[in-house]
Amino acid sequence: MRTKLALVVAGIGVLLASAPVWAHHAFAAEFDVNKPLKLRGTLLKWEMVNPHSWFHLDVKDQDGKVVTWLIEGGSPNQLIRMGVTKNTVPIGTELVIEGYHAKDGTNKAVGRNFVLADGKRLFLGGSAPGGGGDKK
Amino acid sequence: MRNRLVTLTTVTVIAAAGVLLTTTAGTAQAPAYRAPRAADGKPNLNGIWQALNTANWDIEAHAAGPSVVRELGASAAVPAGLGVVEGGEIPYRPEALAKKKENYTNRLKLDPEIKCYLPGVPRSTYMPFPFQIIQSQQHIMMVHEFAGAVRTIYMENHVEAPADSWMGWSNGRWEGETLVVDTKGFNDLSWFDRAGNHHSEALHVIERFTARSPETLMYEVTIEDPKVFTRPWKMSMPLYRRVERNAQIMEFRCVEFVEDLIYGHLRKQPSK
Amino acid sequence: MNHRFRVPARVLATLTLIVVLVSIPVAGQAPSTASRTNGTAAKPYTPSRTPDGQPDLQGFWTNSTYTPLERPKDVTKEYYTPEEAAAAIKLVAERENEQTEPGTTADVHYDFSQFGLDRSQSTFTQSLRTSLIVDPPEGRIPSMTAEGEKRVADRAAARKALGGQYDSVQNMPIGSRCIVMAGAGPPMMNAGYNANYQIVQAAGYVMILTEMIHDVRIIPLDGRPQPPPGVRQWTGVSRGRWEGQTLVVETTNFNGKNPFRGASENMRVTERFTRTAEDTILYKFTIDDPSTWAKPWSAEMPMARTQGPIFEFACHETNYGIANILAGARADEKRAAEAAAKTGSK
Amino acid sequence: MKHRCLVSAGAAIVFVAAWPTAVPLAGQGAPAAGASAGRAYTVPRTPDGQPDLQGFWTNSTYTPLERPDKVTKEFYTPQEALEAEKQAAARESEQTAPGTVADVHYDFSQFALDRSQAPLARSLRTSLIVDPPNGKLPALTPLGQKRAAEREEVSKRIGRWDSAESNQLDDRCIIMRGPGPPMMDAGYNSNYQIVQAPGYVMILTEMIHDVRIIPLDGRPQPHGNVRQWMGVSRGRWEGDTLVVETTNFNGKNPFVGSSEQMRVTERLTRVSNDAIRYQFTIEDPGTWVRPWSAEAPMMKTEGPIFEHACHEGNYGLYNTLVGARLEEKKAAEGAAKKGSK
Repeated sequence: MRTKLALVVAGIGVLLASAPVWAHHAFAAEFDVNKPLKLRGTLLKWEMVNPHSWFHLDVKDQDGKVVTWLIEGGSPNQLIRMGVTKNTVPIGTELVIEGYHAKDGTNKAVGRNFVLADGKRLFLGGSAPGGGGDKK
Repeated sequence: MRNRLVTLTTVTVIAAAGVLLTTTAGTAQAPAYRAPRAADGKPNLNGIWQALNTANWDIEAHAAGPSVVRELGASAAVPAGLGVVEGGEIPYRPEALAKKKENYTNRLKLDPEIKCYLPGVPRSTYMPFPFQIIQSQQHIMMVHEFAGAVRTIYMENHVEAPADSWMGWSNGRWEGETLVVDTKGFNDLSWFDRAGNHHSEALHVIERFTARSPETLMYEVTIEDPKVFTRPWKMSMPLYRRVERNAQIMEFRCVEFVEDLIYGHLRKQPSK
Repeated sequence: MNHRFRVPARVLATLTLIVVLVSIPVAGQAPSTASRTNGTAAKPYTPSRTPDGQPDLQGFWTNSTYTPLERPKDVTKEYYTPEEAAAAIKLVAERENEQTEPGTTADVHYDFSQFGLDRSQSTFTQSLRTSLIVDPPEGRIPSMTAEGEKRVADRAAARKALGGQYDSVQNMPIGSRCIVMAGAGPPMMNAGYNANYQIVQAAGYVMILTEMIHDVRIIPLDGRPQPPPGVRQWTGVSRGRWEGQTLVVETTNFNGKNPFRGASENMRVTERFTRTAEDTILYKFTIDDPSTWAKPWSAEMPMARTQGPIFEFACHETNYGIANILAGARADEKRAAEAAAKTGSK
Repeated sequence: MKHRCLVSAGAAIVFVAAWPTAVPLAGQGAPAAGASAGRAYTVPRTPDGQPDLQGFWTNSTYTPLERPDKVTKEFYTPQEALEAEKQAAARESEQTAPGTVADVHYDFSQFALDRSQAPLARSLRTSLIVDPPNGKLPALTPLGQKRAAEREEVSKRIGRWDSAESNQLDDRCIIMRGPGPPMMDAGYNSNYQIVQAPGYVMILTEMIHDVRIIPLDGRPQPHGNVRQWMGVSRGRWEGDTLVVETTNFNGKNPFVGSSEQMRVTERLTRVSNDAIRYQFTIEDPGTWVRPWSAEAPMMKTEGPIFEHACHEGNYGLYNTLVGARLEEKKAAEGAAKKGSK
């Protein structure tokens, strides 16, 4: 999904979000911006851990050999509040990952985008299978 | 000291000759202690508690032994302990016992406590650190000093663990004077002690906290993990209230203390 | 987790919907009382009591907000009108949801919204204020004393002397190292996501659990003194007391290794928690640090009721990112060295 | 600790004078040599009603564990006992010839460390062992022999000064003969302090401040994993006799060749104001073909028991190892010079 950069509305003034102190590290130091990749595979396990969750994905490489990749995602905590559990995404689910390869050359990547076989984006906020917006 | 001979005045003894005053084996069953009530009428377990045994070294009976770090000498040597496992031994499956022995051999590398990882349950209760019980009707918090580990005991609307975690997912209820805590949803990464006793993610822990006197709780734990043990087994120990004035849980944020241990080898080497 | 992430238009639409319809539930805009904002002078809210008689603050709360700590340069007034506030939130939410360009470093990140981590997808507090800071009136952190400036400079120099950010874990931000994050404070600042708290009260104590990183503040109410200065902690040492319906918490004994906006280890933070509505706690804090700021300064932000659970945020245990980054950096250096050796081969 | 010592003539006189007054211990069936056949002794009681064993005691004795080959009877006559004691004391105080290894030691007697200068727990017995009747250790089982051979082989292979660990336990200040159990004469400082409290008997052994806290509440022995240098003791009173069972030894301090399975049963009975009859039985089927027993008197002595912080001041061990390394270096250099290509 690509959309243009949002127009900055002058006048009301740019309400700079109180740059919430992001506890993060520059992912670009961990993953290589010059090595984008696209992986299709089946989910071996979703490690619902912090600070970032990790998807273990079995991917067939060119000559058909299955390699396990580790794909970094976000903290699962808010999803849990939205009803996601460890059973929400069944083992063996077909996933397509767009992301960037790890700098240290191992089978690791950051998952820019997680897409299910039917093209639906995984978890997307309210659309999390079993999830539902801000569960009241 | 000069050698004044002390004349032994014979003590006229009233007790009939030959009466032995050995105390009866084991303490007679003291009448069950009834703790003061919390505001909501339940037993009040609020307070700062700590175990005073060697369970964190080895929950089974063990002899004293040398430290794994030579330079620490006696300061980190292992004290002996009579063990807290009821019946003496943990009923491991054969392959699980083999893994335990391997854990023990490599304990300096493998024990999660060394890396300041969350201790898991029930180890968090008998670490050599205090923990505080903050008891309200809906939630009972167990706040541990080691690594800031914390447990929320949900006393109402119990649900299954949404995901695996180090400290597990605890649902609690009252059985008379006893707080019963049922915990599942563990990952398989914590240990029960420094001796390599381990479990799988199928671990199911049932803890019982019962006040036995104003300053002590009785803590009994049943461990179930069919993947690792042939049958459920129990451990039990008293917990002692920290009564010094202004006692409080201090900060032991140990991540900072182990970073060099874990990441030091990845430090940029000064260019020669 | 950097700031850029991608959200499809659909969520954006729902967001604007919420903002317009729902009247801003909370705003302390009337300088005096913290009454509700929808104009009608509602009966002042009196919180229920815990079994041991304390005003009841228990439950799950969030301080997630779009309101910045300091008033933006081009904004002069203290309060937006509701419309302005809504527009401002929409603007920031849009910027937060802005599409990142593939091939740009901003794109090298998972998409927050897929994990419900952008603020719009969870409860966030709304206020008409144009900054969290209420005093000084300009809504900005006051200028520093000379000593404060010097300390900031010294710290920067010390930081620089350590070398590059990825030379060693100790050079990386304290949050990435999973030592402590903004949420714990004190003062308790919004952490961007997972900005949630659980408050439990027992006789003589108020406990506040901060989700990131399972930091627990156990605040005794028995009037005990602060510990001696030798005791230094990342989150200081807190002492609490009730003043009517307001919980007042004094915190000192900071270790100075996580300075709040340049503060010294002698900073004293005074926080005030007042339950102003069934689903709102008004949180105020005052920073007292004469060696850094000539005058104390204060800020205020609502905390909105949200729903649990607070799931375990075991950060350090699986902080694979640190090792990956450091390994990556070493790999880069090795490649660079090899390349240099090849070109500069004698 | 060197046993040879130099004794000046003066000390000998004191020795004779002390003999007649001491109340030699009356063995249970033995002729009560010199003991006045007075009224039977009734043991005083501690405030909580236990027979009172409290006070300072010594088991210092010239009586050997095993009966000397040339002696056949179980008891000396008083004169024979006196003669045997004089000979033992004379041997103990034999002049060491200058220039001999034996002479390289301080003179025990100048530090009153020879037995004759401290109260002696005298007995007419010709050996501490009472059963087997021949006063000798019973035969070893095949397993016992195998273990003895293994220990012998190890001690041959490893030089005493190769490392601290290859040294004797007493030179390493880990443990000496005093505490046992069974509690044996330590050569010098063979002193004990007994203190009793409700449900407990405590025995402090001077060398090396080893304390045995013996619970009397009938609790069981701990799990077999619990192994201790002094084992784990459990006590009970049988009439006026304290019976102490000890198991859970760690096997690293074998008693005349015992294994870690050894069970020691000690019996302490106060037989007079200044004497305790101390008997012990050793059961170790993995070592000896049958249990065996011994009896060693304990005589009242004076305190205090001063701190014996052995390890803390063990400069000797350190110096010895330094010396050994130096000698090896010199020897190696010597050989290198000689064998230089």
